[in-house]
Amino acid sequence: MSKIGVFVCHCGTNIANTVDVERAVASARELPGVAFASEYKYMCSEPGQQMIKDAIEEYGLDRVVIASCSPRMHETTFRKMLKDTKVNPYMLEIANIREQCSWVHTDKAKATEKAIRLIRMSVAKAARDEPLFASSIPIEKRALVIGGGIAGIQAALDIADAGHEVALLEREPSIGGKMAMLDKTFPTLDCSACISTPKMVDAGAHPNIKLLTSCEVVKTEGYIGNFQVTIRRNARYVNHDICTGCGLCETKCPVKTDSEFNHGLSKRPAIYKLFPQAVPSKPVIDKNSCLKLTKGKCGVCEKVCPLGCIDYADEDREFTETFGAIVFATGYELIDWTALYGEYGGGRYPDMLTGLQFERLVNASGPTEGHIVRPSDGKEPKTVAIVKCVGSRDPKKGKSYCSRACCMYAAKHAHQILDKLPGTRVFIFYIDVRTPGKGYEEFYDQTRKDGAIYVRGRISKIYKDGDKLVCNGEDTLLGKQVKVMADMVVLETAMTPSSGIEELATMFGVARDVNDWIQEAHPKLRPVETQVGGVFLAGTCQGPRDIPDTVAHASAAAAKVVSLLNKSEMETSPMISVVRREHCCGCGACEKICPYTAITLEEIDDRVGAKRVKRPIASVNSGLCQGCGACTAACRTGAIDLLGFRNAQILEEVDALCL
Amino acid sequence: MSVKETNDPKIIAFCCNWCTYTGADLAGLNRSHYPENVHIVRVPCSGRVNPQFILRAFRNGCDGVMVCGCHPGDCHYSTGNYFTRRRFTLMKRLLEYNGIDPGRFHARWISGSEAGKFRDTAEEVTAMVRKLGPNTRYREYARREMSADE
Amino acid sequence: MENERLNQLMERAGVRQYDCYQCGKCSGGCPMAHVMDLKPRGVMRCAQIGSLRRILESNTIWLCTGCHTCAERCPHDVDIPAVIEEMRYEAAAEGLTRRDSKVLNEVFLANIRMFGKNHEMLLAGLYNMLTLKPLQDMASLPHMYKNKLLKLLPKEPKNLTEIEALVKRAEKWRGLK
Amino acid sequence: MRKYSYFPGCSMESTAKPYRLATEYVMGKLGIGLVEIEDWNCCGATSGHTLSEALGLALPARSLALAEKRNPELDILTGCASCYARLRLAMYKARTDERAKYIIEKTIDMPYAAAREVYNFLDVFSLPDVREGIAERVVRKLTGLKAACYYGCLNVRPAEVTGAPDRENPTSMDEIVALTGAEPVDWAFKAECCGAAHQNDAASASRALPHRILRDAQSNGAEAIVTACPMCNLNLEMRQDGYVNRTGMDRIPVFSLSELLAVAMGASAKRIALEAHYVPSAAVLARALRRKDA
Repeated sequence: MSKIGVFVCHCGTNIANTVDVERAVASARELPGVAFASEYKYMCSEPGQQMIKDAIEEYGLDRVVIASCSPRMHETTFRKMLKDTKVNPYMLEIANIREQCSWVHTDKAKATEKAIRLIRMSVAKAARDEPLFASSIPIEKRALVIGGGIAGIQAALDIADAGHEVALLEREPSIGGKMAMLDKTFPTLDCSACISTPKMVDAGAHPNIKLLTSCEVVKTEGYIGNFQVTIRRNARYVNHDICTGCGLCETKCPVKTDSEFNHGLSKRPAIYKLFPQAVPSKPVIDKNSCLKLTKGKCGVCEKVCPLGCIDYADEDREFTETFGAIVFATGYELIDWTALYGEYGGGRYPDMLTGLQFERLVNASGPTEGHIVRPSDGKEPKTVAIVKCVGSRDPKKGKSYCSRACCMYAAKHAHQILDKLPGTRVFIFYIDVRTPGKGYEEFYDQTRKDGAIYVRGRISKIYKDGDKLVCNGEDTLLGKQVKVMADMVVLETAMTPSSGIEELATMFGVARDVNDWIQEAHPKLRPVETQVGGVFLAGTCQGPRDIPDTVAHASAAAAKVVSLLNKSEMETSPMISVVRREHCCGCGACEKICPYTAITLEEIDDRVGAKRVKRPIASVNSGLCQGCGACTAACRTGAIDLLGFRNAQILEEVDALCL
Repeated sequence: MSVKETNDPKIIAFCCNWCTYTGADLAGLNRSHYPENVHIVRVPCSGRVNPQFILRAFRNGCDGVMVCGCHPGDCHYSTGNYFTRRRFTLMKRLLEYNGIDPGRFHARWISGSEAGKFRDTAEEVTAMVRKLGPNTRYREYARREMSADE
Repeated sequence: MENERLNQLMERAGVRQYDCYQCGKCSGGCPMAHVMDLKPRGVMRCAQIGSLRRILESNTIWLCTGCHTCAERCPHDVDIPAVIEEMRYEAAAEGLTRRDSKVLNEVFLANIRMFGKNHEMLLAGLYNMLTLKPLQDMASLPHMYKNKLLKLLPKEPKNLTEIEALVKRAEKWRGLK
Repeated sequence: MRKYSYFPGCSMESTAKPYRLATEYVMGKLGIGLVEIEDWNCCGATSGHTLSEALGLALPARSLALAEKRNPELDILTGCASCYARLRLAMYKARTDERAKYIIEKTIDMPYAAAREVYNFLDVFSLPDVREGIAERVVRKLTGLKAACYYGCLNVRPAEVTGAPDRENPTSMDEIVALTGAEPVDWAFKAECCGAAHQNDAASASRALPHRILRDAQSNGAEAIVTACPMCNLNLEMRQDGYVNRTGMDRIPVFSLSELLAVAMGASAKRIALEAHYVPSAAVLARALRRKDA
């Protein structure tokens, strides 16, 4: 028989005014298993706690029920207290007779009856409590940041500055991401390269940061504190250990193929650096366009390389490393508008650019050295139409969400055109202008005053007439159709999650929202965490945002990583699922329902009669299980149960109420 | 021992720790008043609530059962309450089949900030269950079983 | 009252007026918007603010060609042609049919009742007579005559009484005025 | 052999003489059987559905129901975009909207199961084996004929009714035209409305519609416009006087896809009454026939 001690708190008058504490104590004494019952003014106070400790000692109690305020208030307090006693901290139940009884009822007799019932339920549950022991897992003090854009760079630098090792992984041959492509940044118009390249160099040179460019994650195992991540380094065909980045090979390569960095606005050789300021500042060979690798002839780069860095036999290599924390910083891509918007020509007209193409066009280090000219004929445009919300706010053809940054960079593009080509007519077609940010509204205001013509209406059709691009729309403020004969059109297209995010998210068991952005653990209170312990979010992988928000988000993620890595080990809650192997039929229902991929089917040797058989049974990974108990409700045989909230315990509570 | 013959119903409310239990605590903090009939059992997630718990409650003569959790999409454990939703649409039918008025069973989404909604729900369910009268369906059965236990 | 009627019509059209966020993509691409006194977006706006009257009295509902460009491009998949069609029946019921459309429709219906088919030139000729525009498109007559493009009467379907009965039965349903 | 219940439509019986003759010629060559729906009636375009929903659905449904009754194994084919739109809508509504089906059957006083599909010529010509057949039967190449393929609005929209994959820049006709050696031009008004519906009752307001189409075709280098509808064809041809006066551009021949195919398959201009067009088209076709592959 268990020896339960029941302690009823007055909470000053908070409880005692509405609940007859003495009656409650008297009735508790009658309950089976109760060895002692008492009351006190403030159970949570020093003397109150001492009283409990003394009673445990004196009456040899093995479990404790405290009737007081909500367990959300003092459960941890009392657990801590029990650590110094013979009673296991998890052999504790709290009857909530304040928030859920004395505060919400007025009739003292009825409230007392209810308090008695609540205590009865807790005692019944406590009788089935069992000792539980929090385990701790060691933490590998290294972080993996996936994605080398500004979010990844910022997170890596912050974590590295705090003294932890970081691997910064990027699938392209250079870090830098989208920000490296931009010309100027709103609303201050400082040059994007001038503020991002120093960060790239810092990341490249930081003693705590290891760059993993041309790398992709292929597999991951483990959990918070101990992720074993298998990474593939795609073949570079250039030995970066000896390459000095002199660039001779690039100038001699005979191949010309579309530059991905310039979004097809210029050509690059097959052996190339992504862009001149690339970090690492060493070239790689693109195996899809290299003549030697595709057709077996050429080999010019090998001949001209003074150091013999070229290695056509290079192969993809896989390696596995352990990390304590993961940061997703996988960023965004622009939606492929050409497949969606036939009414805009579906990509048939070369003088229609996306926002990022325009960034390259207007960028001093871009294909035209910053001259705004039409890709088709190299002429300066006299009239430019900027179309916002292409693919955004369009549930039918594109995405239902607002891409957040476009209103501001559309204004920036207008400003840049008016600045570089005074006298140009710039029309901005918009549905709403959204400028929530420091200095943003002022920037929009200035752009308007500088002469950008804002037309409220979504463009309906764009087609070519001679060398003009005709934009048909409605000026909804006038209620009249408008037709703009533009020389160039800039489409501010929607941000979408980077390709490959699906596989990566699935690998780590991280959830995605309806639009495939990574789902944060809580939209307000846990914006940089995922629901998987140890996996954090930085930047646009979580949703569209601009650079200031991205950097803030990345630093927040870094702070979370640092606070995790600062511990050498982590205590895990013992209230997790357990499997009674002999009852498990291996149906896998629990595996399917588990939101944390904490349950796997594992094969065990078993006997059926005299026969040895192999059969699958569920197995819970204690590092991944968060104790939600969904599996227990799904289990058909009742083989899986939740410690601390066992089926039997809850049923006892139910029975105790119905007595 | 027997189930009391009274029209003061006993209602059990399985509340998830993260949303509804917090909401009920907040109702207390706000000193919102609701009937004494509602008794909360704390569970980590509404997805933890095994249909067996509900059947047991009704068998034992409990007059009403509530299962409350986070709003769909807000589950602390990301997906638990979706399962709750599906499971308890079926539950209603099962109860009906067993001769229990489905009006005795309610699944509701109440967030940690919705103290008012918790109070309203508690009042509403109590009123509805009171109208249905005591749950005597399994009384004989339960009584026999209990005396056999003793 | 007016609002209830509006909502009823919208429900019949299967369109929720608040789906529209007034971006104007419909009107920007509408081939007839240049002559409409209420653009397709305006129709949706009036539906949102409960101004049924303006829709019924607009020329929009009579000038729409039913080409579905608006619906095709609408980001929120608002079926404006369906709204316009319902509004047209309602306007007709109130006797608000635009004069020229009314004449054309009557001539057309007479045509169908007489032949079961639509005889293009007979239709145009009668229409011109009734609207006092004798010369509209008549420059093409000699060409048509020369090339035997005008049989004076179309092949009749065998069962004209059946067509007549069909038209009669169609009158039972709402809208045929 | 492919066989369809055929709905010619009112225009085919009068103004669209070359279209009718060419269609008969091409279908004959391709071995596609056209079984004219017995006792068919006008589809109602466009006054039918302007007058009432019931009339707009019942007029086309009557012909469809007759076709399904007589030849339950045959799908229905029509060469007119307006007829196609009305017939296909009646089919679609009868399948998806119980209320509409009820109205239809009560009004036509016949059961209508909507068991068979309604197709237009583009659908049929695009079938892989028919396309092969066309390629095989092209005996005279229309080399380098710059043709603007005009689909019209009702052959492609509304999407849920027609099921057309691309409503802004359709390509099925371009692919068929290319089989004859002609060069389809890239232009932007393939599926814009020509306004044929209002050429009587809103004449001056709707004239701009065909004019815009003609202009875009010509400014993209088209020598001729190829249509898939007799109404579109007539409208684009008849409005050219006003167009020439207004824009100062030249006239441009407009003929149907059937005529283009017939010529490529060897039909003489006389055989398909090409002279019946308002804008002479024989010259453009003859020029293309003379042209050698460059």
